[in-house]
Amino acid sequence: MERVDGRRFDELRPIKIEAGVLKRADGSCYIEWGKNKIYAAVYGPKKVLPRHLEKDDRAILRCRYNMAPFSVEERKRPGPDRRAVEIGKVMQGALEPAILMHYYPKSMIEISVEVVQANAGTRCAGITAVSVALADAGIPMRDLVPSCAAGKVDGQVILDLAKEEDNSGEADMPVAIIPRLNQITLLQMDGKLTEQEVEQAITLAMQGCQQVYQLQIDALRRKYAGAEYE
Amino acid sequence: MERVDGRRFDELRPIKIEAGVLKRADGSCYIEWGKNKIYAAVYGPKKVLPRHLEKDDRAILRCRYNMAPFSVEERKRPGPDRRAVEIGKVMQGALEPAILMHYYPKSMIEISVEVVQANAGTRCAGITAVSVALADAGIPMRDLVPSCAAGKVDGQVILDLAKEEDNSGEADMPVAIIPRLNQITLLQMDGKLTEQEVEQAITLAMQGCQQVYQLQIDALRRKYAGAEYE
Amino acid sequence: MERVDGRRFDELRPIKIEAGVLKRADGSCYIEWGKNKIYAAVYGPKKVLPRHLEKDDRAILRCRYNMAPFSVEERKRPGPDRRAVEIGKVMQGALEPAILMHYYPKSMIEISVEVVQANAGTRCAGITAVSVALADAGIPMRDLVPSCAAGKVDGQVILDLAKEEDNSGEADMPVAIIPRLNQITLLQMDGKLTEQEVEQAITLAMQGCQQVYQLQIDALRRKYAGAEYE
Amino acid sequence: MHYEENMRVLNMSEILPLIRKEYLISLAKEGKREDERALDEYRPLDIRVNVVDKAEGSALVSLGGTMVFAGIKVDVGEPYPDTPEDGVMITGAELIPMAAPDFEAGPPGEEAVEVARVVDRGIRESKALDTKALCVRENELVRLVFVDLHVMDYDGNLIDACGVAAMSALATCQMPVLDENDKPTEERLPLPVHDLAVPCTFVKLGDSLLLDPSLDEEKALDSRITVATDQEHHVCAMQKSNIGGFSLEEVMHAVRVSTARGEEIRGLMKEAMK
Amino acid sequence: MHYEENMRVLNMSEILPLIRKEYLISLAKEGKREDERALDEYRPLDIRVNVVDKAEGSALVSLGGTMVFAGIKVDVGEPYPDTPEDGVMITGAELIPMAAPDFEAGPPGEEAVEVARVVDRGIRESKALDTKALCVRENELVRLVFVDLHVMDYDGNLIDACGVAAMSALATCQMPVLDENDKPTEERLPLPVHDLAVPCTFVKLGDSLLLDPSLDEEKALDSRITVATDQEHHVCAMQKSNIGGFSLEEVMHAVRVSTARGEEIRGLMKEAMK
Amino acid sequence: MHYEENMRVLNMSEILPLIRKEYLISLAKEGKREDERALDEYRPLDIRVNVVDKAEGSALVSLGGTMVFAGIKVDVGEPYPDTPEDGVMITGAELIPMAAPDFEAGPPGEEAVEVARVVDRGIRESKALDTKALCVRENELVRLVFVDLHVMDYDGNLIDACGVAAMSALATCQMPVLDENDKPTEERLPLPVHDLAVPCTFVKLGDSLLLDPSLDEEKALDSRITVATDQEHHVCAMQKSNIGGFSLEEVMHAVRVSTARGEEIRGLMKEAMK
Repeated sequence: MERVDGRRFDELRPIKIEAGVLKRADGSCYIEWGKNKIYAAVYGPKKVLPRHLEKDDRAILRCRYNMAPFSVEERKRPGPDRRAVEIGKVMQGALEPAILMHYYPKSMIEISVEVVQANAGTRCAGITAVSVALADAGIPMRDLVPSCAAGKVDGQVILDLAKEEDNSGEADMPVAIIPRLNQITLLQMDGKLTEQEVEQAITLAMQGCQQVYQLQIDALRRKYAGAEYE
Repeated sequence: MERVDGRRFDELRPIKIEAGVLKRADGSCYIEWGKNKIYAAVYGPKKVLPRHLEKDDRAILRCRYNMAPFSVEERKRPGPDRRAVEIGKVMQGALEPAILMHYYPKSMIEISVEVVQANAGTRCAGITAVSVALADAGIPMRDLVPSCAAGKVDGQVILDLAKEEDNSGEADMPVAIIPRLNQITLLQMDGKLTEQEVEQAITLAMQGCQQVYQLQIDALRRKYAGAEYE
Repeated sequence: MERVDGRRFDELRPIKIEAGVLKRADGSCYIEWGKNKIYAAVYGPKKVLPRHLEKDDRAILRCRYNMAPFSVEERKRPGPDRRAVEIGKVMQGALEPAILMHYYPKSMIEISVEVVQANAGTRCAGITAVSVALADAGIPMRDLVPSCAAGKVDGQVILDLAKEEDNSGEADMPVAIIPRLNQITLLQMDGKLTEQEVEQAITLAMQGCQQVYQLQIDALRRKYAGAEYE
Repeated sequence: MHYEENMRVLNMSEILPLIRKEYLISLAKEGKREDERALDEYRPLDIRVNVVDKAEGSALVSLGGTMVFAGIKVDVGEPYPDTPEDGVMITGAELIPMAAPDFEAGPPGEEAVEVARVVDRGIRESKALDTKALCVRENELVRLVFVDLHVMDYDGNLIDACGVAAMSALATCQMPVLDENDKPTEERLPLPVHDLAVPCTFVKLGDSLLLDPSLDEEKALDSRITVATDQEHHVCAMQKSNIGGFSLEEVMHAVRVSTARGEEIRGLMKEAMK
Repeated sequence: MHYEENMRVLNMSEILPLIRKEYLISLAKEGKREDERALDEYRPLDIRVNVVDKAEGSALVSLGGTMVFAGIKVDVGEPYPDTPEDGVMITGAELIPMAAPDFEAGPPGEEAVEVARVVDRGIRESKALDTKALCVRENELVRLVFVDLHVMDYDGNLIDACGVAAMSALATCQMPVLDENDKPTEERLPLPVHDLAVPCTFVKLGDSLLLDPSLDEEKALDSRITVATDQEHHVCAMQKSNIGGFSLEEVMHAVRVSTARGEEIRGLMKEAMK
Repeated sequence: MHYEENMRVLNMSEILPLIRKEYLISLAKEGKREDERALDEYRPLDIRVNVVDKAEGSALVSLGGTMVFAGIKVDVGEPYPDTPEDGVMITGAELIPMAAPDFEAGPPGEEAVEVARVVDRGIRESKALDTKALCVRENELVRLVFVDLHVMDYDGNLIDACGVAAMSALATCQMPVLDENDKPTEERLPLPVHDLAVPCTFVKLGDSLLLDPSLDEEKALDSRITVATDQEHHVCAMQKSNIGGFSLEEVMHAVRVSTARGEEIRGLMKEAMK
C-alpha cells in the first residue's frame, strides 16, 4: 500500500521534540509531529485551589487541553469545547499512573496542552509532550508516557494516521503506554475493526510508542546533556 | 358544561402516586397526574455547601424544578430557564412552612423535581410529589402539602385544568395547602377573575387539595403498609 | 470654529451635580453632563468577599461601570460587556490614587456607575460623580478627582466632545486629574494627533478638569452647607 | 395559636433580631407601623415619565426610598411559533449592585426573576398591551417590546414600584413606525395600550397584612402576596411568595384592598402621564 | 508485582477505605462479587420504549439501581460544512442532582461529557443511524436528531445504561415527515436505523476485570474500559477511562466478552422493541 | 515630596516585598535596570511571521521571555448597523494558564480585555487596516477579520508583544478571495494594510519611566502608560493603566520615546516580513 505521504505502514511522521521551551512554566516542551505544532507546560507541585479538592495522601493532577482559535480550518471559539474536556480527562488517565502522586500530598500538578496547529493526532502528540515537560519540571515518574495512534485505512492497519488518512480511514485508535510496565494507559477507538484488527492495531501502536519513547529520551538528553537518564 | 376529557367541574385527572422509587435519593416519589410524569427526590439533611449559607438555628431548603429536554413539544435546552427558577422559588415557599426546619440546625435539605413529560399542572404535581418524598425521607413535617389548581374555562370555574383547557382558558390558579393548619402556601394566578370568582376558585382548589391529600396518604400507606400514618 | 451646540472650543457642556441622591448607598451622586444621565454609588468600607482578595495593609477597590439596556440607541444586553470591563479598570486606576486606601486595611470599597442615558463622555462624567459619591460616603481622600475629555474635530483641539462631535471627530482623549498633586490618573486616547496636539489636548483637558473640580466642590457645599470643605 | 408559634420560629429572620420583628408585629396588631402609615396605606409614590431620551418609553418611579427606572425599546423579530399573530413583550429586571449592599453583579438571581415575571404577568394577563396590534406579518415579523427594569435603590416592595414603572413606561411609549422595508422611520406611534394593570403587595406580620412593605417590614415578613388588578377591577395576577401561608380570608382581604388602592394608583399614573 | 503495589497506593480510593477495596479485590480474585454475580455478568437490565409521549423516541432503562431516560427530538437545520449531505446527531447527557448526592446542578462536567461522547461514538461509528438518509437538501437542510440522556438514579455503569437507552430510543423513534415547506406534518416515519450498537464497560480491580460495575465497584476501581460492538460483532468504539492501565491481554479479554454480552443485550433490546 | 511618600504606601506591591521595589527604584534613579538595559531600551525582540499554516496570517513574537502567537482568520458576515460599508476587525486575547502560574482558565479577565482593546485601538485608529476595502456588499456582507492573541509565556509587557504580533500577522495575512456565491476560493489576496501601528509601554517606578517593563518591573510598578504611534509619527492611541499618576511632562516624554522606538520596531517588523 502506498500512503499519502509515502510512509511505510509502520512509519511515524517526522517528530521534533524540544524540552524546556517556556520561561515561566516549571517544565515545558514543544513538539512538532507532522504538521502538528503543540506546546505542553507543567506547573507544580503547588498549593491546591480550591482547597476542598486537596488529598491528604497524594497530589491531584489537573489536565487542560486547548486549541488556539487559529489552529484549525474553521476558526474555533476560544476556550475548551466538549471534545477538549474529554481529551483533558483521558490525558489525565493516561499520565497519572506514571507519576508518583503520593510524593506530594496536599498539592496540585497542573498540566496544559496548547495546540497551535492541528493535523490529526494532537492528543498523542500532547501526551508525549506533557510527559517530557513533567520530566523537565523534575516531577518523579515511574516512566515517560509515549503515545501514538494506529488505524485502518483502505483495509490495512497502519501507524500514525495523517489528517487525510484519518478523514478517509475506517478506524483510528490513539494509544499511550508506560513502557517499563507494559501497560496501556490511553486507549480510544472509533471506526470499525474486527477482534483481530483490534489486536493488530494495539500491537502496532505500542511499537510506535516505543519509537516515540526513544525520541522523548533523546530530547531530554539534548536538554540535560551529561545528566543520566534511564 | 362538558369538559374536554369528560370530567365534572370539580373532578381531578387520574392521579397515581408511588413513594420510594429511586435508590440513591433519601426519599423519592413518582407521580402520574393526567399525562404528567414527574419524579421528586429529597437529599438530606446534610452538610451545607457553600458553608456561608448555613443557619445556626435551622436547616436551609433548596428546591430545584427542571424539565427534561424531551418533556415538552419543542425541545427545551437543558437546564433551568427563568420559568423554572420562579417555580423552584414558589415551591420552596409552599413546602418550607410544613417542614420542621429547626430540627436540623446547620444543615441543608435538597429537593429536586424532574418533569419527564409535561401536560399542564406540573408545579402542583411536583409539590404533591415532593411532600411524599419528604415523608419517604423521614423528614419531620407538620403535615403533607397537597397541591392542585383551579381555573376558569368558558366562563366557569373548574378544577385541575388539562393542557387544552389551560391553553383556551381564561384563568389558571395553582394552590397548595397545609391541610391541618388550613393555610394556603402556594397561590399564583394568571388570567382574569372577579373578586367572587377568585374566592370560588380558591375554595374549589382547596377542596381539590383535600382529595390529593388522601392520595398522598394512600401512597405512603402502600409503601409503609403496617406503619401508622396520621 | 462654530461648534455643533454653539460652545466655545474650551467650554464644557452644562453640568449638574447632586450629591447624596440614593438611600441605601453609603455615598451617592447624580450627574447630568450634557445629555448624559449617570448615577454613582459607593458602598464601604466593608468586609472583603471573597476573603482571599483581602489585603493586610489597605483596602481594595472594586469598580463597576454599567449601562442600562435603554441608555443607548440600540438596546444593550443587560450586564457589562468588554468595553464596560475596560472602563471599570481605568476608572479604578483613576480614582484609587486619590483614596487613602491604607486607612482601611482588610476592607473593601465598592463603586458603581450606572449610565441611564449616554451621550459621549460617560466615563469622565462617571469618574467625576464617583469622587463626589466617595466624599459623600466620608471616605478620606487626598483630593477629589475631576475628569473631562479633550479631542480634535475639524482640525482643532476642543474641550468635552458632544456625541455628534465624537462621531465625526479625529481624536478623543478622556483625562482625569488629582488637582492638588497635578497628576494625571486617567489618560486614554484614540484617533490621530501629532505630538504637539497631544500636549495641547492634555493641557486643555486639564483646564476642563479644573472647571469640573469647582462644580464638584459646589455640589458638596450645597449638600453639606455650613460644613467646611477644602 | 399553635401554628403561629411554630411559624415564628421557622421564619425568624436571620438579619433582623427576633426582638425587632416582635416589635413590628405588636405595632401592627394595634394597626400601626413604624413610619406612621396605616396598614393599607402606600408610602409616597412619585411617577415621572419620558425621563430617558434614548428609550422609546421610560418612567422613573420612587416608592418611599425605592427607586426604579423602566425603559422600553421596541424592535422587530420573529413571533413565537405558538402565537404567530402576536407581538412579543419581554420583561427583565436587574437588581444592580448599586441598589443595595447585598445585591451582586451577575445574571439575575431568583429574586430578580420573580419580580420580572410577576410584573410581566400582571401586564400580560390584563391584556393592557394589545399584542395582536403588534403583528407586522403573521408568522413572520412582529414587534418586540423590551421592558427593562433597572432598580437603582432598594428600600422594599420592588414588585409594586417595578409594576407601576413598567406600566407607565409602556403607556407613554412612542414606537417608531416601520417603512415598507421594515426599517424604523422617524415617525412615532403610541404603543397599543388599553389598560393600566397595577400590582399591590402585602406582607403578613403575625396576623396582620401590611400593604407596600418597607425594607424592614420585608426583612421581618412571614409571607408575601401580590394581587394585580385592572381598570375594570378584575384580578389579573396573584403571587404568594416567600415562606409562610395565608388563610382564605386573608387572601380575600388582600384582593379587596388591592382593588381599591389599584384604582388610586391608576389615578396617580394618569396624572403623571398627562 | 512491583507495578501492582505502586498502583494500589496511587489509586487508593478517597471515598471507600482501602480495606473495602481490598475486600472487593480479594472477592474478585476468587471470581466472586458482592452481589453474587459472575465477573462477566450484567445486573438485571430492564428496557422500556415509548415511555414519553412528547418525545419522538424514548426509552427508560434500569440497570441494577441505575435508571436513565433517553428522549429523542427531531428537528431540521443546516448541515455541518464538512458533511453537507449528512443529517446531524447531537448527544447530550445530564447528571442531574436527583441522581446522586454529589451531582451538582449546572453545565455538564467532564464525567457527563465523557458519557455522552462515548455513547455517541459507539452509535455513530457503528453507522447504526444512516445520516445520509437524513439529508433534506444537500448543503442546506438536514434533520437534526437530538439524543438527550437524563440520568435519574446513579448506581454505577452509566455508559452502558445510557448507551442501551439511546440506541433503543433511536431504533423506535418515529420522526415527523416534512411537507413541501419543510414544516413537520402529522405523518410519522421511523428513523433510518440499521444497526444496534451496544457498549460494554468493565472495571479493573486488582488483576480482575468486572463487567457492568456496581457503584461500589466503580468507587474502588483502578481503571475502566468500554468496548462497543455492533450486530456483525465489529468493535466500533473503545474508551479506556480513569487512572490505571491495562495489558494487551486484558484489553482483548474485554473485547471478547463485549462481543458475546453485546449480542445478549441486543436480544433484550429487540424483545423490548417488539 | 509628600505625594510620593503617600503613593509609595498606597501602591506597595503585595507580591514583591517593598525592599525589592525600593531596589528597582534606586537602580532606575541612576538610569539603570536589573538586566542592564537603558531605561528606554527594549529587550530582544524576535518576530517570525507565517508560523501557522491553518491561519490566514500569523506571527510568533518573543519579547524577552514573553511569547505570543497572533493568528488571523478571515470570514464573512454582516456589518455593524452604524458602519454598513466597513469590514469588521475583532481582536481577542487569551491569557491561558500555560503562560503564568496565576493565569486562570475561563473567559478573559479584565487584564486580557484591556490588552485586547488597547492593541485593537492602536491598529484601528492608525487606520492600518482599510476596512472600507473589506466591504463585499454595503449593508449586507463584509469581511470579518478575527485577530486572536494567544499568550504562551508571560514575562512582562504583554501589550507591546501582542501589538507587534497582531500588526505583523495582519500585514502578512493572505485572505481567500470570494467567488460569486461569496464562498472562499483557493485564490489569495493580501489584507489591505497600509500602516504599521506600534505600541510602546512604560512603567513608572518612583520618578523614572522604564520602557518595555520586565515582569519584575511590572510587579513593582506605580503606574503604566502605553503610546501607540503610526508610520507618520502620529499618536494613534494612548492608555494610562493601573494605579498611580503621571505629570504632563512624563506623558510627553513617553510620547517622544515611543515615536523614536516605534520607528525602530517598524524596521524589525519589515525585516521579519520580507
